[in-house]
Amino acid sequence: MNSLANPTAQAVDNVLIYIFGVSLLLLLGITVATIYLVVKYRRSKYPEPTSDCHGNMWLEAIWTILPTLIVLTMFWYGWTNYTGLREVPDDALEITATARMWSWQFEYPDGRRANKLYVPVNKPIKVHLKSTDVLHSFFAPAFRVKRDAVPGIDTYVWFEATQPGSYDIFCAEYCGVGHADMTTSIEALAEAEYATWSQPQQPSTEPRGLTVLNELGCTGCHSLDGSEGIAPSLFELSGQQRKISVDGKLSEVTIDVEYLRRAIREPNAELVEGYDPMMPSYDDATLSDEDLQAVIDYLLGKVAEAESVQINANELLENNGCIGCHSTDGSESIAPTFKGIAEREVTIIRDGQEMTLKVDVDYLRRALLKPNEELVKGFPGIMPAADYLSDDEIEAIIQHLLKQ
Amino acid sequence: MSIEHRDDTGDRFGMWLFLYTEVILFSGLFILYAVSLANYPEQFSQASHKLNIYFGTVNTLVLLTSSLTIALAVSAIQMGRIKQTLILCWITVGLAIVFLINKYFEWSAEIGHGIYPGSEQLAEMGAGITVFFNLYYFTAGLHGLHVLIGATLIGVVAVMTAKGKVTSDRYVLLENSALYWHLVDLVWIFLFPLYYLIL
Amino acid sequence: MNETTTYTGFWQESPRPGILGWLLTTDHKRIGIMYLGCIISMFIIGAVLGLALRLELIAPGPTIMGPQTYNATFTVHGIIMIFMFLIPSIPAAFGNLLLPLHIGARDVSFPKLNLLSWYCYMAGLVLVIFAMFGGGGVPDTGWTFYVPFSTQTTTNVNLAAFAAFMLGFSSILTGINFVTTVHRLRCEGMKWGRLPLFVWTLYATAWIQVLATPMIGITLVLVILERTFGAGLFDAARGGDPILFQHLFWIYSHPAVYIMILPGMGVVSEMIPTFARKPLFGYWAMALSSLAIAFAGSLVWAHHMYASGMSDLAVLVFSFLTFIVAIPSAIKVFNWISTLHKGSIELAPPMLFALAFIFNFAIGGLGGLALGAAASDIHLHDTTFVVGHFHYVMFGGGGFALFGAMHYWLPKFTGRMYNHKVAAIGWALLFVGFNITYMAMQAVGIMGMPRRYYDYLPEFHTLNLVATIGSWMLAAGLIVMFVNLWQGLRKGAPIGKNPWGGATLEWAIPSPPPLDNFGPEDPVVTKGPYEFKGVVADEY
Amino acid sequence: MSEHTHEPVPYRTFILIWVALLVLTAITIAVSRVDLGALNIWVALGVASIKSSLVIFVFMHLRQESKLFKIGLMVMLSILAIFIGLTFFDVLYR
Ligand code: HEA
Ligand code: HEA
Ligand code: HEC
Ligand code: CUA
Ligand SMILES: [Cu+2]
Repeated sequence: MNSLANPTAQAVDNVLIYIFGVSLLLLLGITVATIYLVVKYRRSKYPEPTSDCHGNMWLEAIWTILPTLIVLTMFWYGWTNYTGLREVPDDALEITATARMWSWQFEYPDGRRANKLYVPVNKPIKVHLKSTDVLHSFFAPAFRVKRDAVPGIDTYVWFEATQPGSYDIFCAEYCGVGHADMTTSIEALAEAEYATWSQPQQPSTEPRGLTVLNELGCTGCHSLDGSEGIAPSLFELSGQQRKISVDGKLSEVTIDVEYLRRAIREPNAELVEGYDPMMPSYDDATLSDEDLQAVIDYLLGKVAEAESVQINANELLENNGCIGCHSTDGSESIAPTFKGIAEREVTIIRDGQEMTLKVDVDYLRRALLKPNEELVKGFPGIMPAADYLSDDEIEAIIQHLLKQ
Repeated sequence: MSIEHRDDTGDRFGMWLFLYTEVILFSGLFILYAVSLANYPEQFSQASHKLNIYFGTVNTLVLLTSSLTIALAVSAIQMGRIKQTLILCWITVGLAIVFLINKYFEWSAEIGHGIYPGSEQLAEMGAGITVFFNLYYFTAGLHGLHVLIGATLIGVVAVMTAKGKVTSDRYVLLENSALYWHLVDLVWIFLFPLYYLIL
Repeated sequence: MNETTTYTGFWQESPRPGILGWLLTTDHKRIGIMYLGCIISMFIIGAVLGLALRLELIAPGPTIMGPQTYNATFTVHGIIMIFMFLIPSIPAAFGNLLLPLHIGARDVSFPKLNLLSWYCYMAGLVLVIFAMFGGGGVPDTGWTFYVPFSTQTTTNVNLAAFAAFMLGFSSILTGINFVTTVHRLRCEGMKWGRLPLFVWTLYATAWIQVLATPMIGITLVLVILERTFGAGLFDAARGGDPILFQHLFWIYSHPAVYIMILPGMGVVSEMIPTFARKPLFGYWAMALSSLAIAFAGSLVWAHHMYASGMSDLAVLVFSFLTFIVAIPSAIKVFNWISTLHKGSIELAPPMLFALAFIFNFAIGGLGGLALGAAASDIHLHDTTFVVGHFHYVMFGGGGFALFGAMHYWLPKFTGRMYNHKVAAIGWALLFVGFNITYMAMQAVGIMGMPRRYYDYLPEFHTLNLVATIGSWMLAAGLIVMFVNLWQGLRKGAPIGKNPWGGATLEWAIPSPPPLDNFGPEDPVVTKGPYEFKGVVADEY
Repeated sequence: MSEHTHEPVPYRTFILIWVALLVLTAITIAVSRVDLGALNIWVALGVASIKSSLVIFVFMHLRQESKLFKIGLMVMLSILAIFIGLTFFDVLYR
């Protein structure tokens, strides 16, 4: 428990010191009184009691009222300081923490993500807590703050670091095997350092269309490299033929600007054959006409740039919590290690049947997207499907794993 | 010590205590109901309309009447009219069976429509409605279980009465089964408006 | 006692001979003994698991077990200790043994129900064993069964939850029995103002058992239904509310902690007057504060949820109510101490446990105040400070009271006395070891170590090591105590009716008591339970 | 009669109560078809409470039992009200 002069820690410490202080006095009084009486009135000295007092109204009244007053002060002090933990200063920097079995991900207002909580010093930070699976709890002992992350409910904590340094974050709500390992840290950086950290690493040279595709989550379903998943790939669209069905009738179209515009504004009117009507429609509130144009230009013209998408697989593994379960150093507890995975033969259980396979691209893709259909023998079926990652990211992870 | 010791008032008091525990048992579900109603008033009323009010009403009448017959049975045995007691007990059991048959048809119809806990159709109707039906099934199911237990109890007591083990000056068993049966009725008195009648 | 040679007591007298005389008995004393046997066995199993937990925590990193084993271990440890040991301990074992004797009755109101409740308890026990060894994996939810984890994990949660349901049912039956017994079966002259305090606390406890336990029943049934049908009642995505589960759970489980402590307080209130040979100070304050604890204890459940995401208004209300419960507890502590004043105090083994109870309960309870205050609980919640707090009140309080009761009353029921010196040595080891273990745990909790962690950061090492070493001393003390009791109660010197000079009714009848408790004549009471004038202790 | 039993309730009383219960049932159903907004639920609960008091006091003989039974019932109901009421301090103000 580093003693820190930050506002939340002070609010809590004052209460702790008050209550523990009073308690210690009470305990001392009680213990001393008991020992004194037991020694003084021992039977060897007093074979018979020297009083047969049955009680005393006044004393009862005193030790009803006095404790009442004491606990009321404790209650009130505890409550007023608690409000200090709940009222967030207006100028707070808002960050979203997503908890999942068994790792944390922090998302900044500018969309940047990290698995440690980097914050500037002397700036109040409000952390919104989200959970994707079970209960977790954000606990930063140095700031004395704690709050559960509850699936489907918004909760938050706030704190302010007054000195640069690294402070622990624990998961304080029991969440299964990885509970004790669900730790990370708050990295409080001096202002200048934080400024450098929060600079976009590569000044954006990517075309506007691509940015929009990423921001709106299109790439969550569509790949840009030709691999087909739940949605058609957006790779080299220009001039391609598409089989579509309109109200159940099949027809064929050539992709052009108009087709793309309809496909984005009213995606379910014309369905590409073989796909479900699941794509949300984007009206001009979410996607302005300019951006739509940029997207279409990008899709039809600057296809080559798609390959320039840089994905750092290592970061993906950390930020998506893979490392929470899989180690990279060969140790195995919850899940198979990534070390040496490329050369491995795995025994898997599919539909209750055991079989042995060589690890390859397809196997890894299945393992990532439908993890519970083929279970590695000896491990529980607890891995969440990584289907929220884009195809590109999946591909990058697979390539990265094969190099391990 | 197991020397026979008679304390009918004590026995009834014990039964009342047991009924308190039953009320609290159901109250867990009623708390969930109250909270969900506060959160989803409109959805609850929509969902309520999907329940068949005729089944609900008929079952209400059946249970109220059975409550009457078992109450009469207690008076009958107090007055030493064994034959009437037996008839009233068996009518009560009969009404319980009617209740359960009715419930069976009601549930079959709903399950036929794809409405049951965990069904996909239910999930598509949205959060509030799902909660309503889950609670409805759990509460009515628990209640149905109580109907079954209560009817069995009354049947057993009727047999004992016929055999002369429950008599006009020793009838606390019948009284206690009647108390249990009234509880079953009480729960339904609340269940019925809460699930079938929300506008 | 004159007929020592021929006299046999309830151990031999029975309408049925042999083992059936036990399994089909409706005698409250035999049922009490059967409960006691099971409860002590469960305690030993649970305690060995606790020792294993401490061993794992001796150093950071996995030492003797991995995370999954650790989680299963503390879950089973918690379930055993709470549902199978402490909740039934004093009420079901000593309550059954003593309640009828204390009020001058020949049995409880519903002897057959009493036996049924023991069978429910056994059913719960068997189910937990199935849950542990029945394939599918040992339950790993913690004793709190929090959703959504408990609805998702693949281990045998259904069986464990159903077991807890059965144990709850057993507890309800005991409660119904005791409330009725106290109201209906007091002997002539046993006015409310003459009830021993132990009866008052059992009575208050029994009301909690009746009114709160069904809530855990329905909650656990809902968990089972969730797991079978996937209905989503606690799933926010489908309109449910995961925090509501916690409300339902604690509506029972907080009052349950008073089921665990109130009878202990009753035991202590019996022993202190006896060994000070002085009436209990403030009889009515003590009696009414028991009811007050039972009632107020039903209003504070959400103090387990300050950090759960519930509303701030609820934090305000529940924090306030929590502090209200502390007041009747304080009244009790002060009255116990005043009883010592101008007494004639003998430090017999039961008295040692009674005094240790006061000290441990004070530490645990005062720690409860730091948890009850909203701001400080935010830091302390779900750290090992909480673990320290509840071991102090449950083991240091409830457990010590049970051991005290064993030392105080078991000689009455076996007719033989254990060795007092060895008992004192066992007590000392237990007391010191206990305080080392859990004081260290509280300290490391204040530093910020979360609970249910099998692995921890290096800065928490020293205190964890201390706690583990303390737990060995504790274990040594327990072994000394149990061995001494076992030997003494079987082969020790025979005792007369009243070895301690107690003034309640059980001390006026032979040890062990006869099957029908009071012989052919019903007792008539003419004085209070703590009038020691003229009561002499037998030599033994 | 003896201390164990009480006077039998005449059939007529029970039948009258039964009729009252049927009438009240009709009333709830009728009222529930009129839109009173949030009031509907309270009216429904009110009528249900009246019905259950009839059942408890007459059918279940609570009228004839001693004070103990009545106090017990009150205790149980107040605990129930507390359980529900205090939960709403969280749910409504979250
Ligand atoms: C026997 C069991 C028992 C008892 C008696 C108590 C008694 C109390 N408990 Fe405890 N508690 C538990 C068992 C028990 N508890 C358990 C098992 C848990 C954790 C469950 C889990 O999460 O797994 C828990 C957790 C727990 C929490 C939640 C912590 C958290 O998870 O964040 C809180 C918070 O308010 C709390 C408070 C209290 C209080 C205020 C009392 C009071 O009743 C204490 C009253 C006693 C005293 C105050 C001391 C004696 C009096 C004096 C020495 C006189 C002087 C006093 C004054 C002037 C006030 N307890
Ligand atoms: C009455 C209740 C009770 C008792 C007595 C104990 C007793 C002990 N508990 Fe208990 N504990 C709980 C109730 C209890 N516990 C609960 C409810 C939890 C929470 C679970 C959860 O989180 O879900 C918990 C959790 C818990 C944890 C925290 C786990 C975690 O959060 O990471 C730890 C860790 O140290 C622990 C340790 C111990 C130890 C060392 C003992 C020791 O006191 C045990 C020492 C005793 C012995 C070792 C016995 C020695 C005796 C013999 C071997 C008998 C020999 C006999 C003869 C010869 C006749 N317990
Ligand atoms: C909740 C824990 C968990 C998380 C988070 C998780 N995994 Fe897994 N993963 C597992 C488990 C358990 C298995 C083995 C069982 C199976 O095949 O589903 C597994 C299997 C795999 C496999 C196959 C390994 C083999 O040895 O054949 C790959 C590849 C993989 N995961 C990659 C990932 C990636 C990439 C991520 C992050 C986007 C991730 N995992 C996130 C638990 C997890
Ligand atoms: Cu996440 Cu514990
Ligand atoms: Cu509590």
